Parts: sequence; structure tokens; C-alpha cells
Amino acid sequence: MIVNWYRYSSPISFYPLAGRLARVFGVLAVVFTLAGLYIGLIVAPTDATQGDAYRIIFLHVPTAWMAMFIYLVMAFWSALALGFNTRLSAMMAQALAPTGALMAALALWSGAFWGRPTWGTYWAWDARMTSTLILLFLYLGIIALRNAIDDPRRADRACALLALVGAVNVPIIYFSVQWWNTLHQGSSISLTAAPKMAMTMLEGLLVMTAGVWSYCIAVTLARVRAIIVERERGAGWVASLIAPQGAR
Amino acid sequence: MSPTAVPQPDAASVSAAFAWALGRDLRIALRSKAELGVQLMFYVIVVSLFPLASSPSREVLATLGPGVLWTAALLASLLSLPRLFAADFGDGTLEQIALSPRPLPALVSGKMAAHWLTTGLPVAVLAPLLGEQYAMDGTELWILAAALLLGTPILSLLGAIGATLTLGARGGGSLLALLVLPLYAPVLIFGAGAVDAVRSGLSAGPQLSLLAAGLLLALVGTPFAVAAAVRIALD
Amino acid sequence: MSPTAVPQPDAASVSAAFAWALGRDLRIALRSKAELGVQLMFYVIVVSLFPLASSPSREVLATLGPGVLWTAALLASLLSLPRLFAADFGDGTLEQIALSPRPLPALVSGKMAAHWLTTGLPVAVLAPLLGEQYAMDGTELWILAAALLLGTPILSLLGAIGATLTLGARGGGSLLALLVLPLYAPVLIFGAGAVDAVRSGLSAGPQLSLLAAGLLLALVGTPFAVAAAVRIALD
Amino acid sequence: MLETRSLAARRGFATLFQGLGFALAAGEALVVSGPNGCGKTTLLRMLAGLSAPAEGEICWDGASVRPFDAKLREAVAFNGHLPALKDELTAFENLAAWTTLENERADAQAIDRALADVALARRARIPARALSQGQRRRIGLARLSLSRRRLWILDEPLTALDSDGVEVLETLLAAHLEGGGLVVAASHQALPVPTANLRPLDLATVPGGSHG
Amino acid sequence: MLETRSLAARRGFATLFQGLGFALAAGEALVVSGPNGCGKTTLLRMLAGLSAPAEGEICWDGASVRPFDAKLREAVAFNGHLPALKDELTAFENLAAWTTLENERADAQAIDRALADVALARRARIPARALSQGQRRRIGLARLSLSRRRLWILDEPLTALDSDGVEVLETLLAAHLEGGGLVVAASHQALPVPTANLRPLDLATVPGGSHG
Ligand code: HEM
Ligand SMILES: Nc1ncnc2c1ncn2[C@@H]1O[C@H](COP(=O)(O)OP(=O)(O)OP(=O)(O)O)[C@@H](O)[C@H]1O
Ligand SMILES: Nc1ncnc2c1ncn2[C@@H]1O[C@H](COP(=O)(O)OP(=O)(O)OP(=O)(O)O)[C@@H](O)[C@H]1O
Ligand SMILES: [Mg+2]
Ligand SMILES: [Mg+2]
Repeated sequence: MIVNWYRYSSPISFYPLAGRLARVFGVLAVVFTLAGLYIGLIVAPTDATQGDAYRIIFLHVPTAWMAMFIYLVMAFWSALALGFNTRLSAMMAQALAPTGALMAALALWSGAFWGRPTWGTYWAWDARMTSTLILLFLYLGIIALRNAIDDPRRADRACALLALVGAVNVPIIYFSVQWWNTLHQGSSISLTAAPKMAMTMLEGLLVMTAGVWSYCIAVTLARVRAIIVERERGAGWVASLIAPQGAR
Repeated sequence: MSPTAVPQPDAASVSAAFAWALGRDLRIALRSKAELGVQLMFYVIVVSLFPLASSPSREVLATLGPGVLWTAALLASLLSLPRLFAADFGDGTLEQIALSPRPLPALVSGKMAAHWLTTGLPVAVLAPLLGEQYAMDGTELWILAAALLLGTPILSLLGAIGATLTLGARGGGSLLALLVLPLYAPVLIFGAGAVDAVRSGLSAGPQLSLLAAGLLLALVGTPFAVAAAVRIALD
Repeated sequence: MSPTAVPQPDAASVSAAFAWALGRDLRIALRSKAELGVQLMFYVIVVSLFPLASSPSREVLATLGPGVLWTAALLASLLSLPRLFAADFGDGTLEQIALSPRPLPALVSGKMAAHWLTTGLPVAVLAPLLGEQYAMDGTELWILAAALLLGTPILSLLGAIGATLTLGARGGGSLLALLVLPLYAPVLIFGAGAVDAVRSGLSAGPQLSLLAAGLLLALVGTPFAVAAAVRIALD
Repeated sequence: MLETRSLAARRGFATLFQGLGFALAAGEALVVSGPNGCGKTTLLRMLAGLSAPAEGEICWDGASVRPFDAKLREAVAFNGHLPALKDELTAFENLAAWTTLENERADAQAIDRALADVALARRARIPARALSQGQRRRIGLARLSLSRRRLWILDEPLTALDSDGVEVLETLLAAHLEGGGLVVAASHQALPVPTANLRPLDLATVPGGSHG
Repeated sequence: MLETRSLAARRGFATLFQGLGFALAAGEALVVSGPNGCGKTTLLRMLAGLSAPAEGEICWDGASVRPFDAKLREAVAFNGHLPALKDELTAFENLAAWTTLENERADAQAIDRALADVALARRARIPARALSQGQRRRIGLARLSLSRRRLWILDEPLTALDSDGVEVLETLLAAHLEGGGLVVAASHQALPVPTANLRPLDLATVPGGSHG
């Protein structure tokens, strides 16, 4: 077990594995998303109060979830990178940031367009919105910081530290705004309460979530492969990897 | 560690290190009085801008007051952050500080304290005077001052993280702002919320306690984060 | 001067000098495309801070708008201006610039133009978009953009005087800088006042003409003042 | 005392040196030479504990040390390219601040004496900004003379020094090595170190380098 | 060409030198020496037109010149203590910017050749921040090689240069003097200038100095 982890914590052995996984999750992403869209746009009935506008939920909720979840994962890899100085975990964190930013941006964008018909405004300063916005800024800050530091090793550690500081900050923002002002609706999926949503809607939501999730995994792994090649192109094994492909 | 290891930083060496950095930075800051002047002038200009420019009604002013005073405090803090570590980094002082046997977190804390004393504290003192412009009454001004006294140190602490992370990075000022402003958000929300609470007849207790809790958290955590960032920057 | 004297700076050499300084500073400022993004993000965050602090109503927001957008412009200007000349001074570039045969006022004008293009212009362009958040309507947004376009260059120009005067950091110069900074205030007042005028049904003409006059005055005078200050700083 | 094993440094995609191993005993001075850009400064910063080697390890007093190791920090005095002077403070204030930072117990008289030794007595009370290049470097020498650190790491210590300044450095180095101190220095000129204590290291001959 | 009459420099209440007069003809190199703080840098900055002498006058091509004189600015290339490098820009970009500023018409190939001459071909495209101390000074040498200025003013040009670098400087100086250029340099070491062209000036022997 331990041996396995060590084996895959080196970029050399992770590279081919990531390639295979990326392909699998890429296929899953397409399948789940198509199924989710089918359920969401065709099977699910029009809502009595909101009309068809509510269908934004099938994009909004999965992306909002992923925006938060990816940040957690990124913070986890960052902690590993800082603590154990492992190259691969820093690369994972680096690869996650753009996808996280995309998810946060999609959640904000879809939320804003949902807000227009339902609350009559694109924007309000509420807990979820504010914390999603700040999350987006944190992602962008991490990306910008990396771009601004020439030495990748130093960039790794600086970004990891920023990600961890941000990880403390996001929950604080969430609660600070919640105590101060609330407009956004609360969680409607919980394990303890009876489901409040229609069954088809829930199904569609879950399938879409699986699709978005798979997409994130596939894209991140593909990106991490690109990062490995870029960063380790001095090393022999990467050179031998690139040469035959270039010849083809 | 072996028995002959260097003694772990004890309270005396921590406070000596803190005092060293604080004294040194204060002395340098007071040699260039103009910089302090620019800081305060910026604060006064920003705060006076709204009543001057838009001559709003008293109620509107009163609504605006806390937000404006807080945002201005935040921007004033931001304005001086780039210089907090960059000068030391550029002239090699930071290397020497990081190589000193004294505990680095205590040393950087001294620097952050000096930053607060030269930016946050003057703002907290000035704000109640400027608050008069915003039709704020006695209690509100007191609460405002209290909130600023609790909140501005957090700004200096969190800001220092951004300032050290951007050392040796391209793009300075606005990159720093981009990293730091999201971290500032909760302080701003609670800080401005404190005055709003008293104004709407509630107690400002919760907000002030939250600020105090945040300050404690920041006091405990940031010195280590900043010390780590300093070491990363020097590598 | 003797007949063999160096030709007086003609229009071509002035514009070449201007273009050189402008191009170089722009290149440094925009070393990576990401930096442009950082600049823009910075305004968006600063502009979003006020509503975050005071959760105001639509009318209050509308009152706030011009002031907030102007403050953001001021901050952007202030955050990067000291670095613009201080960096050149610290690494010896300013010496080389001052020793170049090219006309110094044109060279510093190029620097100031680069500063405005990277701080003032983006604000002026973004402001109408961000103004939406502040419940401002079409005409108001146009007037706002116009006022910012006229006013932000003045900020860059006046700021450059302050920045060069503080370079050597001998007491006298810094004091002068303190005298220059308050000149920012009228720019902000007229600038924010322009929008308020349209809002209250008046014409923004007077404010805009005053800004334009100020801009002309600054354009004519500051290059020479800054060039003189640079030479003083190097002595 | 100071020992390295198969040390390597990489910058960007260039390997500056690798497989570097040496052992330096008390009273010895390692003088690193080599062409511009061969990695002298990089090596010195690693030895001072400022940056981590790409490979290999550094041992101090028999124990392997990582960057910013507490025991190394107790022992090292690092004089790099940067002067670490505050322009706003005077030579005296700068020196006082350094010695306090190093935990040395130097009183005002000792500091004044150290400044006089480097011929700065008459310039001790003006802002460091006004000092000449060589005078600024001399404050660094005064600092070494007050320091009781065991390992001195000096990057091009001869820069900007006149012949008197070189003599001052010579005296300092001799006394330090005499007292069992260690020195690691990078220089393009011959350093004034007694040949008995000198351990030259030419980085150009260490494998891995691809300079220029 | 370059002439001074009873030049004096004062800093604070100290007179660094006074009554300094010399005349430097085409093809000659004035090498200024003297202890730290004797006023070498101060003199060079006066000659470059960066600061005004306390007394006396400086003549260039027979005409008395004041600081920032237009004709002097056409003629002078000044390499001071400060490198005037932008860390964000590459060596190539820095050099290109300088030559344009000097009104020289240098194309990309000439710049690349100049960088290759100072052995920086392989480091020409990384940010100057990453370069070693000596590599940074070499960019200054490359700049001189592209410059067609008549009067070179060099403050401690040997700083941080390895022996190859010194050779490059030697070639540059010889060619410049050969072509009728003038050089004023301050240095603590012997400069590689042909003795025929050398005009030494020991500032310590100029009256008025009270150093230390
Ligand atoms: C820009 C504005 C918005 C942002 C940033 C935003 C953000 C979020 C976030 C972060 C979540 C996940 C929260 C959680 O599960 O705890 C979420 C969930 C949700 N949002 Fe939004 N939202 C926005 C606007 C809206 C609007 C306008 C509506 C509808 C009126 C809406 C309806 C929902 C619903 C129904 C959920 C699912 C809650 C659940 O079941 O847990 N959101 N949103
Ligand atoms: N990102 C990078 N890509 C390529 N090379 C780099 C990078 N960063 C640094 N370098 C190189 O690493 C080397 C650092 O050398 P270092 O400063 O240790 O040299 P040095 O031996 O001290 O030279 P000097 O005698 O000039 O002081 C330089 O050759 C520099 O060009
Ligand atoms: N305000 C002041 N009061 C007294 N002395 C001053 C003042 N400002 C500068 N000085 C002195 O003026 C001198 C400037 O010397 P300069 O930099 O020209 O020396 P230098 O010959 O280049 O020395 P080095 O060899 O160290 O580079 C120094 O001795 C400095 O101490
Ligand atoms: Mg070096
Ligand atoms: Mg000198």
C-alpha cells in the first residue's frame, strides 16, 4: 500500500496513469452530462412558480458544489506540498486552480442569471454569493501569483501557502455574511430531512453533478500531464517521451 | 533534537526579537515623516470625498458613514503594504533577519506591529473625528473607534501575508491588492456591521466579539504564515 | 549656444523620446498578460468593497457610485506611482535617462503616459461597466466615463511630481510632495461632482470644462516640473 | 564541521554543479572561485541555509541541516551581495541593530571602536545613504569584527575595498581562523588568507556546469 | 577634450577635494584611485554632468559645461555603481532599450552579437533578475561595445568580473582609446589600459581631502 503511494507520488510513474484516468473520466463526463441534460431539459417538468427558469439549477448547483469542493482538494494538495515538499502534489494544486476558477465563475454567472427572473436582480450581497465571489478571487489570486513568480519551485510553495490561508478564510466569509444578511435559499438536500425536491429533479441534479465532477477530474489530470512535461522537460524520461510523439 | 540543541525560543527571546523589529521599523518610519503624512492625507481625502462630492442628505450620509470609513481604512492599509517588506527584501535586511537565531515569527510580528502603529492606529484615532462629517453620534463613534482598533491590526496581519508572498514577484502593487482584498472582506463586513448594529438599536457585541476572535486567530496564525512566506521568498 | 551646438529638441526627437519611455514602461508593466487581468480584478474588488461594507439600498448605492469609482481611480494611481520613479531611481535607470541626449521632459512624459494607460485608462473604461452595480443610468455613465478620462491623467501627472520630489527623500522634497497631494482633492470633487450634476438635472458642463482646463494646465506644466525634480533628485 | 555530500544546484533547466562534496574543519577557509555565473553565490546561499540544494546534503557539526536550521543560524554570519544597510539609519545605528539581532552583547563603545577600526569614526553619525560604496562595505567588516559567529560566509568580500580595507579584512580573517572559525568565501581575486588555512575550490572543475 | 579647472567637491561639512585641474586628450584614460570615501564617485558624477561642482568648472570640447549639458549628454556613456537593469526584462531587452535611449542604431543581430561577446548568448532571454552578479555587469560591457559615445565614465568597472570579463573589458578599452575615445575610470585595482594611454590620478594626493 505504502509502496504504491510512493510509486505514484513521483511524476514519472504518475504520468501514464494520469493519461489513462483522464481518458476514462473524459468519457464518463460526456455520458453523464448528456444524460443529465436529457433529464434536466426534457424529462423534468416545468416548475409551477418559476417556469422554465429553474432549469438553470442543473448547471448552477453542480458548478457551485464543485467550486467549493475543488478548493478543498487544492488546499489538501497544497498542504501536502508544503509539508512534504513533494513535486507532484504542488503540480496537482496548480492544475486544479483554473478548473476551480471556471466552476466558481460558472456558478456566479448561472446564479446571476437565475437571480434576474426570481429575485429581480442579478446580484445581492448574500452569504453564498459573496463567498463564491471571494472564492473566485482566491482562485484568480493563486493563478496570478503563480504567473508572477519566475521560479516554479518558489511559486509552488507561495501558492500553497496562499491556498491554505484562503482555506481558513472562505468559511469565515461564509458565516460572516450569513449572520449579516441572507437572501439565497438554504440547503435543500440533506441526509436528515425528507427530500424537498421532486425525484426527477434530484436525479437530474445528481447525474449532472457526476458529469461535472468527471469533467473536472479529466481536465485536471490532462492539465497535470501538461505541467509535468513542461516542468520536467530537462529530465531524460520526458525527453524520450516527447521525441517519438514529435516524430509521429 | 540533541540535548546540546539550541534552546527553543523562550518568552524572553521572543519578546526581545519582537521589540527589536518593532523599534527598528518605527525608527525608520519616523525618519521619513512625509510618508506618514501621505497616508493620513489619503485617508482624509477619501473619507471627505463623499460628503463633498455628492452633498447627500443626513440619513444617506449616516448610512454611508461606517462603510466609507472602513473601506478607507482598508485602502490606507493596502497602500502602505508594498513597502512593508519590499525595502527589507531589496537591501538584504530580510536575509539577515531570516538567518538570525532569533525566532522569525517574533521578528516579523514586530514589523507587523510597527505597520499597524503607523497606519492602523492613526486611522482608528482619526476616524471618530472624521465620523462627525457622517452624522454619527457619540455611541456610534465610540463603537466605530473600537471596531477599528480591533479590526485594523487584522488588516496589518493579513496584509503582511500578501506582502511577503509577492516579494520577488512581478507586478507588485495590484497583485498584492488582488491577493489581500479577498482576505480583508470579513473584517470589513463585521467592522462596518458593528456600527450598523448600534444604529439599528441592536448591540454591537456580536460583531465586536467576532472581530476580537478574528484578531486572536490572526495574532496566533499569521506570524507563522508570514515567517514561512519570508523563507519561501528568500529561497 | 555655438553654431555647432546640438540641435534643439525637435518634434521628431521629442516624440521618439516619448515613445521610448512609454514603450519601455508599458512593457515592464505588462510583462505578462496576466498582469493586465490583475489590474482589472483590482478595480472590480475595490469597487465591490463599499456595497459589501454597508449593504445599501439602490438609492444609496446610486449616491455612492461616482465617489467609489473615483476613489478606486485615486487608489490605483497612488498604489503604483511611487514605484514608477522609485524603481528607476533605485536601480540607476533614472541616471541613464537623465543623461540621455533625448529631451528629459519628453522622457518623463512617456513614463507618465504609461502610468495613466495602465492605471487611469482601465478605470475609465471599466467604470461605466461597474457603474451598473451602482444603479447608474446611461447618461450618468457617459458623464462618469468622460470625467474619468479627463481627470485620471491629472492624477498621474500631479502624482508624478509628488513621486519625483520624494525620491532623494531629503526632508524638503517630501514636504513639497505633501503640498502636491492635496491637489488631488479638487480633481476628485469636480470629477464626482460632474455625475451628481447630471443626476440633479443640471448640466455637467462646468465640471467637465474645469477638468479639461486642469488637464491642459497639467499637461503643459508637469513634464518640466518633473524633469526638474528628477535632476534635483540625482544631484 | 562543515561538510557537504553530492550537492547539486539547478536553476531553470541548467545544472550549475552536482556531486559537490567537501569537508571543512575548524580554522580552514574555503575560497570558491570560478567564472561568472558558475554558481558561487548559489553555493554560498545554500551553505548559509538560505536555499535548499536540489540534491545532496549539508552537515554542520555532524548533523544534517535543512534551510534555516536553528543550529546553523546560531553559527552563521552571512555577508552577501546585498549590504543590508538601512539608508535612513546611520552607520552606528545600522551596526547596533545588527549586533542586537545577532544576540551579541555589544555596547556603544564596542560599536564605536569597531567603526573606528574600519576608519569610519568620523562618518559614524551620518545616514548610511551618504556613505561611499567602500564605506558601506566597511560597515560589513565592522560587523564581522563584533561577531562571534563560527562560520563566516562572504560573497566577494573585496568588492569596493581599498588597500586599507583589504588589510582590515586580512586581520579579521586571520584572527577568526586562528580562533578556530570557518570561512567560506567566493572571490575573483586572491583572498588575503594564510596559505596554511586555505582550501581552494574551483567550481569550474566541478562536473555538471554548463555556463555562459 | 575634457578639462577641469580648480574643481572642488564638498559633502556635508567635509571638503573631499579642491583645486583639481587636469586635461584629458583624445585616446587617453584617466584612472582615478584613492582610499574609500575620497571622492572618486563624486568626481565621476560631476564629470558625467550628474551633479554640480562646489567650485571650479568642467570644459568639454573647449566649452564650459553645466550639469546635464546637452553636448555632454551627446558624448557621455556613464557606468556607475548602479546597474540600470530592469529585473523584469531580459538581458536582450535591457540592452535594446539602452541603445535606443542612446540614439544608437543597433539592430537585433548587433545586440545578440554584443551579448555573445560577453558570453551571455545562452542567458540573453531570461529575466535579468535571474542573472549572476558578474553576468549583470557584463550586460554593461555589452552596452559599451555598442556605444559610439566618446567619453566613457566607468565607476569600478572590474567589480564582480571574472578573468574573462576583465579581458573583454581590456579589448573594449583598447579599441575605444584607439579610436580616439576618452575614458575616466575609478578603480581600486589596476585597470587593463595600455600604459601609453594611461593618465593616473591619485585623489589622495589632491589637497583638501580629510577622509575617514
Ligand atoms: C450569483 C449568484 C449566486 C451564487 C454565487 C450562488 C451560489 C451558490 C452556491 C455556492 C450553492 C451551493 C451551496 C450549498 O449547497 O450549500 C448554491 C446552491 C443553490 N443555489 Fe445558488 N447562487 C446564486 C444565485 C442563485 C439564485 C438566483 C437561485 C434561485 C433563486 C439559486 C438557487 C440555488 C439553489 C436552489 C441551490 C441548491 C441549494 C441546495 O439544494 O443545497 N442560487 N448557490
Ligand atoms: N531561470 C534560470 N534559467 C537559466 N539560468 C538561470 C536561471 N536562474 C539563474 N540562472 C543562472 O544561474 C546562475 C546563478 O549563478 P550565481 O549567481 O551563483 O553565479 P556566481 O558564480 O555567483 O557568479 P558571479 O561570479 O557572476 O557572481 C547564473 O549563471 C544564472 O544565469
Ligand atoms: N552629508 C555628509 N556629511 C559628511 N560626509 C559626507 C556626506 N555625504 C557624503 N559624505 C562623504 O562624501 C564622500 C563621498 O565619497 P565618494 O562616494 O565619492 O567616495 P569614493 O571615492 O567613490 O569611495 P569608494 O572607493 O568607497 O567608492 C564619502 O566619504 C562620504 O562619507
Ligand atoms: Mg555571485
Ligand atoms: Mg565610489
